Amino acid sequence: MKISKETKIDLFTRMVKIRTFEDETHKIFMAGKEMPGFLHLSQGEEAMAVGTCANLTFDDAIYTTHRGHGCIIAKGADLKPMMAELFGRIDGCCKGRAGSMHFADVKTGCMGSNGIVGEGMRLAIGTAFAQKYQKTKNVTAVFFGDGATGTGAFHESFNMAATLKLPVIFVCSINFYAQMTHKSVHIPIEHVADRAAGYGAPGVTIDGNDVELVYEEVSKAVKHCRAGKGPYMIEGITYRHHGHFIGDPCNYRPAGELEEWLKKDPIVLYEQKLLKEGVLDEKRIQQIKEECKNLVDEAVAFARQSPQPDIEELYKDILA
Amino acid sequence: MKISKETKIDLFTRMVKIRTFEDETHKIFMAGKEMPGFLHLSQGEEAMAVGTCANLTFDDAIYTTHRGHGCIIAKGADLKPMMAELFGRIDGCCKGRAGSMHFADVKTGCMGSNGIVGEGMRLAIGTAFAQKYQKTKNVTAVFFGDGATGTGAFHESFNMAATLKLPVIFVCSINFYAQMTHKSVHIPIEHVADRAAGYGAPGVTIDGNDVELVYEEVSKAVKHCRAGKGPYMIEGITYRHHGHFIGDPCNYRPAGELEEWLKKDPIVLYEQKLLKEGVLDEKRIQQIKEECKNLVDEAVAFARQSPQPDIEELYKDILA
Amino acid sequence: MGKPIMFQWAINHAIAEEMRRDPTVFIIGEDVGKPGGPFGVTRGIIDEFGPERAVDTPISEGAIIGLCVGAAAAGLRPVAEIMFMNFITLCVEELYNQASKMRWMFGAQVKVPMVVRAMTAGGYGAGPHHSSSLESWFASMPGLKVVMPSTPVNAKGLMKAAIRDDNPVLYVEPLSSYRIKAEIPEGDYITPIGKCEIVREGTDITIVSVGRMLQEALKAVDVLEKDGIKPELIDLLTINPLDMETIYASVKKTNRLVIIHEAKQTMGIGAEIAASVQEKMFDWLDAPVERVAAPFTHIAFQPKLEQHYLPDATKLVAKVKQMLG
Amino acid sequence: MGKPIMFQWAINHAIAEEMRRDPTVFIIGEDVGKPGGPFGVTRGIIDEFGPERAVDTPISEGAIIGLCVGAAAAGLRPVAEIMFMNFITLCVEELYNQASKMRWMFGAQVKVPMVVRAMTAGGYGAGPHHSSSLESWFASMPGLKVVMPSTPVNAKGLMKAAIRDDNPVLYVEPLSSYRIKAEIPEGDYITPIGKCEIVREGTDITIVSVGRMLQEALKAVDVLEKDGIKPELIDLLTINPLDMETIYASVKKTNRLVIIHEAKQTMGIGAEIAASVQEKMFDWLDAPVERVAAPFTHIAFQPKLEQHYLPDATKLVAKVKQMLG
Ligand SMILES: Cc1ncc(C[n+]2csc(CCOP(=O)(O)OP(=O)(O)O)c2C)c(N)n1
Ligand SMILES: Cc1ncc(C[n+]2csc(CCOP(=O)(O)OP(=O)(O)O)c2C)c(N)n1
Ligand SMILES: [Mg+2]
Ligand SMILES: [Mg+2]
Repeated sequence: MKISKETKIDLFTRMVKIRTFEDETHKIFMAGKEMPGFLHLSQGEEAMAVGTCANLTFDDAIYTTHRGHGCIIAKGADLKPMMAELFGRIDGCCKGRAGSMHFADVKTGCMGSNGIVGEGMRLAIGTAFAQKYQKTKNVTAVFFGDGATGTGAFHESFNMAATLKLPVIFVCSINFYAQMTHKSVHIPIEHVADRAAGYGAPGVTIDGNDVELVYEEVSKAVKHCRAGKGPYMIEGITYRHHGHFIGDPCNYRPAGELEEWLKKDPIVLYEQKLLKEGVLDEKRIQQIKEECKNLVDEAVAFARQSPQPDIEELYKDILA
Repeated sequence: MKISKETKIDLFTRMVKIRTFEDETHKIFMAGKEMPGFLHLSQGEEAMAVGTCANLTFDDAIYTTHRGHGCIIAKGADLKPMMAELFGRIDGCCKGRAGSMHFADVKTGCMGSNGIVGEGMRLAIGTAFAQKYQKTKNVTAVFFGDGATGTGAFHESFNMAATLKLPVIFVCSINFYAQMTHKSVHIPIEHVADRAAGYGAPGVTIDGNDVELVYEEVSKAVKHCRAGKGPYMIEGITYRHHGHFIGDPCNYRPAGELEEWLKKDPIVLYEQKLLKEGVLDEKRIQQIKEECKNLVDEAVAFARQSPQPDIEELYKDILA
Repeated sequence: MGKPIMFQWAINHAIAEEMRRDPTVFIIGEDVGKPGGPFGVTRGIIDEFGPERAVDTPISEGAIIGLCVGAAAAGLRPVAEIMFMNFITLCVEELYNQASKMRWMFGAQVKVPMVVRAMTAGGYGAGPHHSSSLESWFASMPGLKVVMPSTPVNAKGLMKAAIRDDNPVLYVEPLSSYRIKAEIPEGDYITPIGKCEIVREGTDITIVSVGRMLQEALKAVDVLEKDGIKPELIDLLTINPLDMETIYASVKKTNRLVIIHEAKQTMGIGAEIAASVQEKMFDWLDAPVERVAAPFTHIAFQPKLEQHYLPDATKLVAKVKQMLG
Repeated sequence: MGKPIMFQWAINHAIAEEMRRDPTVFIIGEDVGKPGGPFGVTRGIIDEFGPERAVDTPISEGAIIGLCVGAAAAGLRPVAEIMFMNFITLCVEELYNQASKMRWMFGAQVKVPMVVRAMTAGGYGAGPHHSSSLESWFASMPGLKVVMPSTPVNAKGLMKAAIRDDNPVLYVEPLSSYRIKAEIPEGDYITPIGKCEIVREGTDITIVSVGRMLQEALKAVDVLEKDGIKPELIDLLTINPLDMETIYASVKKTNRLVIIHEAKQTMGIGAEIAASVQEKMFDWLDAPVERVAAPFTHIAFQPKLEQHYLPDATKLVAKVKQMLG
């Protein structure tokens, strides 16, 4: 598969945008009082989000997890309402009610993060059902973690997608931990993508830090799904640079593990590759990073000026 | 594996006992007013129950389904309290409260039927956990149907049994239907035992109407479990002669399907085999059938003379 | 009025008519297709609308409801069957955390129009795993509506209203009412969600019946009227949101209230009604609000025990007489 | 009394002491081992008792509770952690159809001694999927006990009682109380399940607080006492089975009752208490039973909205003054 220059730059830019957004979010959260609630960051896992979403249009849907900022940005959501949401402001994409763990941006096809591990999968098959029912060629991608493979939701959803031949791409980001518990404790086999065979569906395990590889594999999955052949599973091996949530001291990590993975940072790797290939030069890279920083700064400024919701907002929109 | 003559006769006798019990139950239920509730019969599936339970002692546990009479009889439960239970009498194994779909006979290791499809599996891993925790060499077998393979319970239980290396034998009786829906509609692959690989466990698909084959395969599974190697899955292909419940007109069955399977009736096949092998002769077979009939008749007589529970029974035993 | 029609066919016709009217409506569940569910409620729908719109699934209650939520958010109008209400325990997550919250949580970016049918089966000896009435859990969920039809007429009207509603609606149907027959209005009609119905006017006491208990309440009212007592009988119809105004107005007139429901008394919907009525109508009450409901134990397979467990006309009559005398 | 100890360590010590006493007790759940759960409540237990008795599982709430039921029926005493109470939606089946019914259904052939820990998290901005108080669903389940500790002292005493109880017990612990400190009695003690505690004696009104709302009620009582009002404060402690006798006795004295709980007012445990009290104590009440609880909407991540949602001392004081004046 030949990936065009524009696509490569696009892949790189989306990853940088996510990283910049999350690094800034981290800073603001740590600083204290502006960002309430719990925060789960995905630095290190950007290639999975971007390699997947770069294959999709706004008419395709995604569902993501409690660690979902990256996926939503990769899908193309505007940073301003996202940031305002994290601040709990009325101009947040969910009017400040949902916060990081539960937000959605429906117009770009981001059908929701989820605070309940695994449940995105049960919802995703529904959106895929609608896509099929309405005879579109659209697909739904659902992101989940290694931990989520233990849920009944994983099995029920994959099984139902397979029996009903629904266009769902199951994208599993193996970052080695479910909260503080290592994959070797909670998954009894090496590669969970091997389970796809048990549903008569394709399943592959790939390097989840290689954005082009993810992009290519997902493009096969999208083709498979658009052709009406049912679900497809992609397991990408990756790593989260931060703790489970911000505040997690990470003392379950063996010494040196993070450092090894930092060497495999998907953005650093891709930057080096694109430099080597001559797709980008240092100057353009700097420019991209600055553009992303500006977008994030604007988002933060937007969030800061947005008011807190009025109390009446608590009682609106309960029923349609 | 060499199966002793006594074991062969035992296998045969247990199957006949189940068949006799269920045929009689059917008659009484159809006759009208003596047996309340819903009734799910397992005629045709006796080889799965017997081939499995003949490997187990009373210290091993089983969990079964809404279609569980056969398993419980195969495990060795006394027919009298079972029949009294079906009649809703105070001498029933559950004091008449539970009925066919929900009963248990704990002293023989029958830890419960279940009205909720799949849930026996979630409970079974618990009893297996206790067996391991208490350093016994006992095992737990859990029976379930093709329909139950769609439940989250199947996946969560198998996965947890595999991660915790619990001694559980997952015994799946494929009788081709979940209520009125054919397996081809609700299972996306040919053999669900193939899913065991997705948990790093052995899984085999066998002729579930060949009682010796079931016996042999389960004996391997028991050995595997007693050795602390974790769960094992056995899928047996079989058929239920009656409808989903008594009253089901079975109009979803293609013409001739039942007739084909009646030719593969596990009891008829085994009777012929044992005759041919000279293990049993016609006279001894007749005798076994009469003995079983007598046991069932005694059970019915026992049930009939047992009183209905007093109203106070509704309020007893809620808390220990 | 046409010829009398059974409760279960009223549900069936409502669904079929809505499917004819609106191509986004479909049914989904275990055996809903060819067999039309274990008791044939959706029989014939697959023949008219095909398997794309009458979808048989594996046994996965959580995924069935999750699928409905995702499909509803994407513009369809699913009608799911959960079968016996005890199985709804397997999709409380989807109904509560997802369906009931999604619209509010996402700041009104989506609507979640879906109907979930669940059957209560008291009186059939179906035993502890098949006979429970669990609706009150769902009465505590803002964003989810819960209706409990009591006659073929409102079974049809509420189903149509539920399908047209832009919110998730739990529709609780009693197996023991499936064969009740009644003439139903010709043509299209709906029974509004969120409104009680005053079935009999009266002055001496207000009886609120929930779901199939209307049948018992009607019998009780007949007995009571013969004794010169004039109860006002209100059929609750919707348990979420509760139409308390109608109940308050009636209590203002009768100064006495008793609620009858099949679910357990403890934490049943009668508790909420009683709590609200004494709070808002304290000075109008001549006697405590009473409840006729199931006791705090389990429902048995055993017929004698089951019968003792279930509330009925006799128990209601006794309670009313006690309250009045 | 020893030195002050935090609520979360009170839970921890209770479990550890029971594990020392009884080898059939073990803990199980997601991350309960080395990390000791997300907030460290079970920290150190794996070090003392090993991974056989501090069991980390995959993310499978249903199977965790199912496993506990099967293990309890086979003679062990599991203590399971569900983490945030919203996740309990994924094991309502196991708690309701299996755990609560098994002993009764099987004619007393088994006991099901097990404890399920679930955490409420109101006040943390944890959002709609992590902050719910769902205990009232479980208050409707005969065969299952439900306790809600409010101080380090009863956190320890109730945990010990729960572990020693031969029935399934749901133990609801509030995240926002984890760091409350108090001196607790030395040595072994239990807080009996099924008994309220009269925390302050008074004559003017009875306040029943549920779980962590005791802290708010204590603040409110201080304010009210300064104004010359003498409330009797009862800490409910157990919501299933309810100790109504203690509440009735108090109402007989004060003739007024208000209940404060963190869960929604609609179908909260206050509804059942109010319904029962007006029923049994109709002639003793000088005012309707009132409830201070969450409104009929969802809990927000947004702090201002969340604060408005949650009941607190200020709202309780206002309600009491309204009731008295
Ligand atoms: C059903 C459920 N159980 C438990 C939790 C608590 N929890 C939040 S994240 C998490 C681990 C998820 O691990 P994984 O799926 O690998 O995603 P990751 O956090 O690594 O991105 C757990 C157990 C939850 N949110 N939902
Ligand atoms: C969770 C749940 N969903 C649905 C049902 C209704 N139901 C009872 S039996 C059955 C089919 C079970 O099929 P299978 O597992 O193949 O067992 P079989 O009846 O063939 O023995 C269904 C759907 C149920 N009892 N429990
Ligand atoms: Mg992970
Ligand atoms: Mg079957």
